[in-house]
Amino acid sequence: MPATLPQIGLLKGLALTLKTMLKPATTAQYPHVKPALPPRSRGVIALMEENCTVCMLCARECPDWCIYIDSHKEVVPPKDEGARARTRNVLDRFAIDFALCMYCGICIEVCPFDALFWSPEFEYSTYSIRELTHEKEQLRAWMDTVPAPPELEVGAELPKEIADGLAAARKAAEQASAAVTAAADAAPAAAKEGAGPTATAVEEDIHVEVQIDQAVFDQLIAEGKTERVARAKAKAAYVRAEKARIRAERESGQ
Amino acid sequence: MTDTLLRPGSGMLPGGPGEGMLVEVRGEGELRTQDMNLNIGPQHPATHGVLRVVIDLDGEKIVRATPVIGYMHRGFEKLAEARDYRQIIALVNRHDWLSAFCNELGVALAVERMMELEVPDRAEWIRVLMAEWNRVLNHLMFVGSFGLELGAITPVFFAFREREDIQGLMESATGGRLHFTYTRVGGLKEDLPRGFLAASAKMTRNVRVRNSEYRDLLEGNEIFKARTRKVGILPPDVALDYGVSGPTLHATGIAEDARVTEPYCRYDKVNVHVPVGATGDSYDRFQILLARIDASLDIIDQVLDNIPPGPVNVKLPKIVKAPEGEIYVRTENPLGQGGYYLVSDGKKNPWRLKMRTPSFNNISAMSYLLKDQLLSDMIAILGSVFFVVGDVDR
Amino acid sequence: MGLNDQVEVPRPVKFILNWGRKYSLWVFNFGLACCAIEFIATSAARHDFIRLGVIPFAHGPRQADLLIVAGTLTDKMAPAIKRLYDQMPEPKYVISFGSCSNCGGPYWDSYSVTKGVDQIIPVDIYVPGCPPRPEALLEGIIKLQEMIQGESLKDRYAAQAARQPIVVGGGDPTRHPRNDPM
Amino acid sequence: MTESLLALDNVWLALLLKVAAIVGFFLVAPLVIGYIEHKGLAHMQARLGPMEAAFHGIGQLPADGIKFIQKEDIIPANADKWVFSLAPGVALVPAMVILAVIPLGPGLWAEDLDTGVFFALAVSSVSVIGILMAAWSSASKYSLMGGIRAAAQLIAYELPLVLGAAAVVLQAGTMSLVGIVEAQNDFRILGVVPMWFVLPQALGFLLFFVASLAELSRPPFDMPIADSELIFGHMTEYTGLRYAFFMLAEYAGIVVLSALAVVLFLGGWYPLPGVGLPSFDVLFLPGEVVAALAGFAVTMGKIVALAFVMIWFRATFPRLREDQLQRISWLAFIPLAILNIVVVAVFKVVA
Repeated sequence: MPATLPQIGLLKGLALTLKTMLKPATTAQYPHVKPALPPRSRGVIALMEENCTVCMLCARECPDWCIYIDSHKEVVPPKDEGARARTRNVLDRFAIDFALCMYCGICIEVCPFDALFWSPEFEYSTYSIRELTHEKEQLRAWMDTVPAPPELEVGAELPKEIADGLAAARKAAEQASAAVTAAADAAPAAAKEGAGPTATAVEEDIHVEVQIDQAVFDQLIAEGKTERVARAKAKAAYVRAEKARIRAERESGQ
Repeated sequence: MTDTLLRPGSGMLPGGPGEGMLVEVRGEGELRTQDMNLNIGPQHPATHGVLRVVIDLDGEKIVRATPVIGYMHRGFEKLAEARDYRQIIALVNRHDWLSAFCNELGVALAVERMMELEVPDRAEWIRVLMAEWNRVLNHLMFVGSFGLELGAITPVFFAFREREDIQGLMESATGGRLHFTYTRVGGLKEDLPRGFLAASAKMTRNVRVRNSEYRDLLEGNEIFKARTRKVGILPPDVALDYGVSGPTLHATGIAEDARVTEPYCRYDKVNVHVPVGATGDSYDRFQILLARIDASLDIIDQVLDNIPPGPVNVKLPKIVKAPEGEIYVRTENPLGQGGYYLVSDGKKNPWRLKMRTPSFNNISAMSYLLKDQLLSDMIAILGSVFFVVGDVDR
Repeated sequence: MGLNDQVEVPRPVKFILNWGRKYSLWVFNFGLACCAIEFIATSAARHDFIRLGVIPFAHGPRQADLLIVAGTLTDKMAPAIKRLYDQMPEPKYVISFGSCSNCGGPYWDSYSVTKGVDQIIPVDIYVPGCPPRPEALLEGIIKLQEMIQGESLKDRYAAQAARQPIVVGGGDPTRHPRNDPM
Repeated sequence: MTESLLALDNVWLALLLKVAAIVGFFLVAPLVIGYIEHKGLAHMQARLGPMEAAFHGIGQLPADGIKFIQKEDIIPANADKWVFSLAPGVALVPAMVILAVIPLGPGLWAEDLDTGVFFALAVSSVSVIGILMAAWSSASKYSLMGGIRAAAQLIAYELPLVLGAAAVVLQAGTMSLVGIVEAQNDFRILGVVPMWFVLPQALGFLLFFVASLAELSRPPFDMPIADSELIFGHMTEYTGLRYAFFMLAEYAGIVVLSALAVVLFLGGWYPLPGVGLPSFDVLFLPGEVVAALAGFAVTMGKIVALAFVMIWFRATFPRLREDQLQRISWLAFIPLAILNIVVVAVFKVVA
């Protein structure tokens, strides 16, 4: 005989599987339902080409040596006559071999100029290994899919940049208010000075509900952009257009 | 009759071509069949990974079993010598792919202790939190795969349902689903995202409920008991001789746990319950696994109550260099004692990094455990002595 | 195997034959390392690739149509994978899953790792990631299914000869894609 | 006793029709069971199962079939070619032959043999020869071990199966399957409450069902094809169509043994104990055909229900060990089955 006679244990298992069957399945039907990915998700590396100064830190720190950078020096003519001409590095090629990449994120961490970002995008499997080396145009295109970083947990220390920025803003606000009170007597001058901040404040005020600009979206899809990219760009286009419209309205109203 | 017709000869590897199919004829026409020689692995559904076990079978009984390792040897220790400390952290979480966070934590601790760094309080608490979530992830995987090996196909799906949720949680903080690369020398990569602690608290409740489901599905199941009770009994002294650790050791009744005996991070501030078994058989090992999930969830709850505000990182120079010297750090990885022996000559990469991985010792006990067992029991034993092949071979 | 690998079959027949192959990809999980866990995650409840007809019931290579190489391939393991691939019946497809099997990944400078499974066997789809998330594997599978729906078996077999992989220590190294001039 | 609907005047035409009907049922019913298994297992595991191949994946098994046709047919170099090639057929044919005697509805049977039960059980044990052939000829150790396990298992569980059925034969007083269905319809507990044999023979039904699980190598008795131990048992080396035949044989086996259980214990085509089938004319269909179709639907419903229980077991239970299985059979099931026969015989004589 087996060690134990069949008892309630077998029935408990049967009850559990039956119960699970009667509940809805937990499956997400991927091609039809896209996953909601957290902003920190390490999917693909995007390059903000404009920020890159060709310092080569990323390529040197990469444990896999999967970043290829080519550049040449260009002589920038001096602004003022008689000054010395300056040289500057121009990026010729920036490629990441995603077949080799180990997705550790070291390149992004070491980049001193915020030129590299993580994007959660993951849909770039290929038929040929050669296409997994993304050149700078493609890396730049991934930038459209980079989400904003998430807010930090309660009790976290703010990152240095943000903390500094907030402190500077607070200081500026204090100075501005001080300036306003100081200049309260000299009315014309104060009005002139105050015009700058108020104008920007008005601009900041414009709030637009984010929607997708269908025309732009369709056009981008037709151009062969991925859905995610197209959606992001279409949203941005809508917000820009809407803000411009509201601003124009306000100006004409004034 | 010739004395020996064919002899499985010297110079022939065990399990080499032709071996085991030969018939040995000895003496006066007495025909003796040789034991069947069977290669389990390197690619076999039972070995979860590329472990090869060469077994000699007499019918269904195992006469001799020899684990052959090295199919997943990737040279971690050598590669570490050519990488700086940040790169090593990104590398070492891959050797035991089910306990990535605990691995990187060990290396970071070693470097920090050598540099005599004071890691911020908050970072240490978050490390405990993440290590325990990683432990739950790891154990869930083994709960599922053990069932699968015994022919119960459902537990693995249930286990992955929870794993998927916890992995999503971990991804929201670290960006990785499997390889977190969240630790840095001197702290963490960045702080947790907003809502992580609340989600953690919710998840612990959820996993506790699910844990009772596994108990219904497997632990109480009579067939499961019949398959695992008194199978693969590992006596405590043998376990110690082989250097077995972790849940496999706890099942024998020895509560050796680095989190208790040599606490690191903030394990001295939390109450760590180490469940132990009585007989050290496969069933005990499975029970320990489930009990450890509950114990880890308790620790997570304690961390959630205690996590302080503050920074998670210390300011370090661009290039981290460990001072000249050596250090041995041990941590309680989900599968057992992880040890990191770091020798530095003061450069930015270690002179030598020797890893003591729990799986290697656990699998060493396999020859002892498998001897004189049935072929079907081999599956119950392989599934319940917890190892990850990458952790064995490194 | 039969006529359709020697003659071009009429289009409607080909459509049905391709449709059958497309939705019946019995997969042989060559789980080697970390990626194997994500492979299992893909087969589990959340992602469930059986939806797409990728059936993980092939326990041996003989019943499999699709080989997913998930994880680091070491030199010691390489002969085994070659042998298992040879044991699979035609038509067979290979997905290389993750950086390690794509080209060595984090172990690009290791003395014991084969730098890419495509040196041993021909690969149809490369899925990038370390490890790739389950949805990435699903995307790779969908790409493979698109390829199968559009392919002609005759052409596939004809191309098979040209698709021979580079054998380590032999063959013509210039034929490897990575050594091609860009 | 009614005649088979297919018994036409022209013997050859009737034969052709019967063969066509059997083959048709034989090819379709396993697909239905296979689809239910796919979906049932999936939902028990909180998944969805096949979704993309046609509507909710109903095209999954046809797609499998189409694919298997195209696969390369590999015969391993060391295999015994003839035995290797023949084995799937040998495993497949018995299941098809048994269908000839199983009544699926009033008048829906090919042949009503007087020794129906005997015939069905005798033929069903032939399939093990196919398994043994496959196991031996594959020249693979895993196949061989799987085959030996399968043979040992079949021998051990053939006995409870036959003894369970024998008790039914005792009670019904006939070996004809149609006769047994009718006998169940006529059976009254204490001469009043109509009931099928499943209640008076509860023990026999349990033994028969569990034994048929073992006979079919279904979990928790799937040691012969235990994937984590023996890869795929006797099927390890089979590819393409030959492998598909084995799979078909497995699922046809489920259909056949479930159908046998339905006929022996669950009242065959009768929807409820003591309730007959509608037999009035509907539109252009004569009453006889309506009754046959309704009966077929009822039988299929019961077969699917039993198959569902098998799938349910598969989703829930781990696998037993070979020696445990033998012990259960020889030390528990066979004595119980004999006891069952004795009890039934005593009641038969007393009542």
